[in-house]
Amino acid sequence: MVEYTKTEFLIACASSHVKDGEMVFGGTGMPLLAALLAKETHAPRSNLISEAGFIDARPREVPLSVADTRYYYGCSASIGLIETLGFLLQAGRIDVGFLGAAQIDEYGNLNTSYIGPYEAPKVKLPGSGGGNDIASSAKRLIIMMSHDKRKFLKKLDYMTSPGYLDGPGGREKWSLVGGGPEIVITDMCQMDFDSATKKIRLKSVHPGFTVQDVQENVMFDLIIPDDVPTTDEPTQEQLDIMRKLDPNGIYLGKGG
Amino acid sequence: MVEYTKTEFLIACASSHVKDGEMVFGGTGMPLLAALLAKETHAPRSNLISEAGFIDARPREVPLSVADTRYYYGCSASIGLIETLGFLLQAGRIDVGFLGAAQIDEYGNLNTSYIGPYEAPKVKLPGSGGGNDIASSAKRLIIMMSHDKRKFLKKLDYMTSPGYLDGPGGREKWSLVGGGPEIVITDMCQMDFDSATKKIRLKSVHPGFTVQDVQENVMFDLIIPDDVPTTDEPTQEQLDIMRKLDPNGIYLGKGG
Amino acid sequence: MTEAEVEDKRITLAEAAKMVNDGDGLFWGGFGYQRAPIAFAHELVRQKKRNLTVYTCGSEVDLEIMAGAGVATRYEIAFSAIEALGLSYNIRRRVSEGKLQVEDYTNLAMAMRFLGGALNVPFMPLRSMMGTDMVNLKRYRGDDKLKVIDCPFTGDKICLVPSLQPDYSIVHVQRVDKLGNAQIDGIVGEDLEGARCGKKLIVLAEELIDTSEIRTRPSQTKIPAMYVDHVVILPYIAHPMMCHDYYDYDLEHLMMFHKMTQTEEGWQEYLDNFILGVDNHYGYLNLVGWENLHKLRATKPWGY
Amino acid sequence: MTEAEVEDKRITLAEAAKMVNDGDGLFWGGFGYQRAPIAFAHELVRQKKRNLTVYTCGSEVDLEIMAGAGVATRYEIAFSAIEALGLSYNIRRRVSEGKLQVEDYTNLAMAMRFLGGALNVPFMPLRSMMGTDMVNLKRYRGDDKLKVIDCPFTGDKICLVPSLQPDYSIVHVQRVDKLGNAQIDGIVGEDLEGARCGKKLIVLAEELIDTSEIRTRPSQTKIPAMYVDHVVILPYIAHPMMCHDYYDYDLEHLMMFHKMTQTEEGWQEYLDNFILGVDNHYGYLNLVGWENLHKLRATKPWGY
Repeated sequence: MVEYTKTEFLIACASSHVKDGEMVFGGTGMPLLAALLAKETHAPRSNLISEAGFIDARPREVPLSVADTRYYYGCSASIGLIETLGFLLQAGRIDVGFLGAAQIDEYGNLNTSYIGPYEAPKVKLPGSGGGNDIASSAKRLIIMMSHDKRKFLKKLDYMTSPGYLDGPGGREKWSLVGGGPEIVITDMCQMDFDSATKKIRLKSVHPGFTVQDVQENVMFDLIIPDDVPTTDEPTQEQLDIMRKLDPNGIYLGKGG
Repeated sequence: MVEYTKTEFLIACASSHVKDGEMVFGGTGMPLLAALLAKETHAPRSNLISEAGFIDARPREVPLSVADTRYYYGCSASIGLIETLGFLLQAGRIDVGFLGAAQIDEYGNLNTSYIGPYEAPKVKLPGSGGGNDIASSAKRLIIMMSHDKRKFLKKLDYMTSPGYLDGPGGREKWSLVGGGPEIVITDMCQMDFDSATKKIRLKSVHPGFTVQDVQENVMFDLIIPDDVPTTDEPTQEQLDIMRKLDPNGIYLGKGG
Repeated sequence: MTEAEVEDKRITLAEAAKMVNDGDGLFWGGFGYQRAPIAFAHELVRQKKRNLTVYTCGSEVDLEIMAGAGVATRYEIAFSAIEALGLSYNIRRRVSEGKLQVEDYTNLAMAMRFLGGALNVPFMPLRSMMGTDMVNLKRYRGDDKLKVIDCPFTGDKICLVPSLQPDYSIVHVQRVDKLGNAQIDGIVGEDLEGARCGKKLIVLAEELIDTSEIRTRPSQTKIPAMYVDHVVILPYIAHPMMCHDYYDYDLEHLMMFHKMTQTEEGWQEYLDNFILGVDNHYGYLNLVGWENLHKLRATKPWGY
Repeated sequence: MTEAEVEDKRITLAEAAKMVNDGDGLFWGGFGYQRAPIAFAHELVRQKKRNLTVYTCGSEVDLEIMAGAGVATRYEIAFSAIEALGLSYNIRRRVSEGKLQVEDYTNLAMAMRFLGGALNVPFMPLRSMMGTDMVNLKRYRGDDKLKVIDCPFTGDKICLVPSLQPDYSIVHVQRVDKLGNAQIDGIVGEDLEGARCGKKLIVLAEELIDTSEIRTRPSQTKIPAMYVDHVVILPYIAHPMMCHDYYDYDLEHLMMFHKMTQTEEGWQEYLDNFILGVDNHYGYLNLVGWENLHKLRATKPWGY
């Protein structure tokens, strides 16, 4: 039996959603490792782009910042923000964006800005960064979140980044370039979106969790299909590769 | 007595209007030689900029094109059009622009586009190029034209570049960045503009010409001050320098 | 990192020109005498393309060729002339004949239209053109030539020019790898924005460079491969114009060209000899002569 | 060509910071861990500046320092956190205390606002932010935060963000000559637009380069001298962040900083020791230790 940590599981899971030849906005952390893992396995011609300006990057060590020089050497172009967020992303040339969030609603809208009321916030979160730009314009969005009932809300404290907004036609009304969220990966399950209602739907539960576990940990009505499979586990090859990519456990954790 | 050609006279005359430390849009031809001459004489810290992207240029041979590589080596930055026409010119950072024209009216508006009606032009001229941009945004404009009655008109066939438009307040109405034309240099005279009416006014006549010569060769009412001096002749030093700048007579002419 | 099997985007000049359909719009690279895609203009003429619309700031010999041969019928440009030599006679004739329509913009306006297209926004704001006939008089674009509005923030008048995303961008560079990563030496003019605004991009380059070399100097990549659809590699693409660090302009040829275009007969003779009379770009270069071409090679460090 | 007597724009860090007036707005250069003008933030703190507004996409330690020390009271930014480590605790506390107001934009929106300022147009169009609270909720800018309009060409919704021309632009680069011609290695983030949008520009550089060397490689000049008002030359300006090709980030110091800022007491201790407790930037570097600093030097060809 393959042994892995929760983080490793999530990275392998996210990696499986990157397709060969795709342009991927990688960032840092788990999304970066997922993108690198995809490139090393089933998507060798995928292209890793950092929003700070690195294009077609292949870092030999994992970067801590989207602007980290570790992204530079060996990439095929190194320019700036207007290039990556404007000429590439806003022009509809980016296939996949990864985003995390502190809160998500049933339409896949995300909050990365404030906990509590806008006028007197309890917690100031990092803000959009390029997140809203990515959510507005990437063809597909992969969302990674830790699973906590207080994060899966009927109404966000603040909507930083667009999912499907208020449902069908929501994105079209604002002429958004991108297609919206495709998948939400948590430490309990994967969720996708019902094409008719644009509402979030359970897709698979991770080993060790049940449909009921998931239902008890969201604060909106989750669409549950009749057949909910168990999420695939990572392969030994995937684990070996990601441990080689992050030998110091910067993102995988020291216990990796 | 100093001997010079008409072209040399005009270049020296234009050169005298460039001040030390100024940012000058040079282009090619006579304006380029005028700018280079100014830098070699009374304006050593003036900065020659070519709209194609060369900044602080000091060509060792006269360029034929604003994009000529002769502008490159020794300049302090080499970028592109958005830099020169947008970040520098439109942002109000260019002190002096030089323009030529096929037609001019009494407010200093210029035609470099069409002779004859717009719908069925008799002659298609080069068009604006960066001319309208320069006329809109440079702090001061130096206009150089050959003196021909058919070129000094009450009404242009086509207004390509703004002088003072329809007179006082004309430029302000359109929030134009630059200050408008300062001087018009022809092969007969220099003209400037009356600050109250924004109308063209005789400033000096070149040696060999009279006020009457000029009056007979414009098709609008030219303001004539009581005292019209004769334009200064070029010095031997100026002539030596410009002949050194253009030893093959590319712009000075072979008979230089 | 495993090197994935990479796509080779190289095709011939004839194959590249063949992709352009009659009626297409083209962003046309180069500025003034610099990096003009002359070889591509020649091939469009040889393939008898029709009704093209060309978008550029200020091109010279190439615009003359495409107007003269009837390949292009619409120009959205700021400038046409042969700098230092004089008027564009072919364009002048075709305009008077009603066979060519020129929609007039300024250099900055065209550069902003390419920038807007690259950014995928529908317009860009501009402080030029206002108050003149460039705003008042319009040809086939009609009211979509531009709009002057009151700025919703400041109340000032501001000119909005419509962004461009033409069918193809045609750009000439010094070096490219087979994936399409392109390096440009010297000034870029409006080519960075222009390369990024087209629906498809064809890069013409003087030389092939290996991808491994591209990856050691990523800051030198002026056009990343992901914008590039096809790559054509040929020498002296810009002749008789110049290519920074590679070769100077051919002033003698240029003056001959300009003189011949003074009359329709002269132009037709040039067209028959130098463009239709040869099979391809090498045929043209053979006609110009390799000894002549060699004399134009650039001298370091001057770049011409 | 005669070389004219040239202006020497070099001044000290203290002189540079002194020019900034209480209440001024600053474009703040660097992106994430790269080329952050930390030394300038320290000096603003030592000179007890107040009520500054800072404009940037996403800065990290420097924004924490300026918010924590009460130097800045308004941020127009897209992002604040210490990437890979976690939240910005100082900013979080100052926001909760009502001592800091953050007007929220996206990275692209801020980059476009700097581009618009550099171009001297009052706004730039954008396809992000629409449909979300980033459009609906506003702080001190009120209705001038942005406008969503119907595009006059296409009818599509489009977001207009107001351009920025702050009192000063503060940019950190690798090399500069005494006239101000600046070379940047590696990515530029939003610094090209940011450097050009300020009413005045202060360039901080790791090294002096001779003007004659600048003139042999004009394409390497990322910020021409004519934009530059003052030049400050110092080593390790970005510490504990990184400077491409010069030094890596100091992860140990960074983690210590992040940990100490978890509490107000911890932050005050860091402030007292590393910023107020030293006379100037060399005092700070002495405290960090030159042996430590030397270990951070970049290795070729990696640049870190």
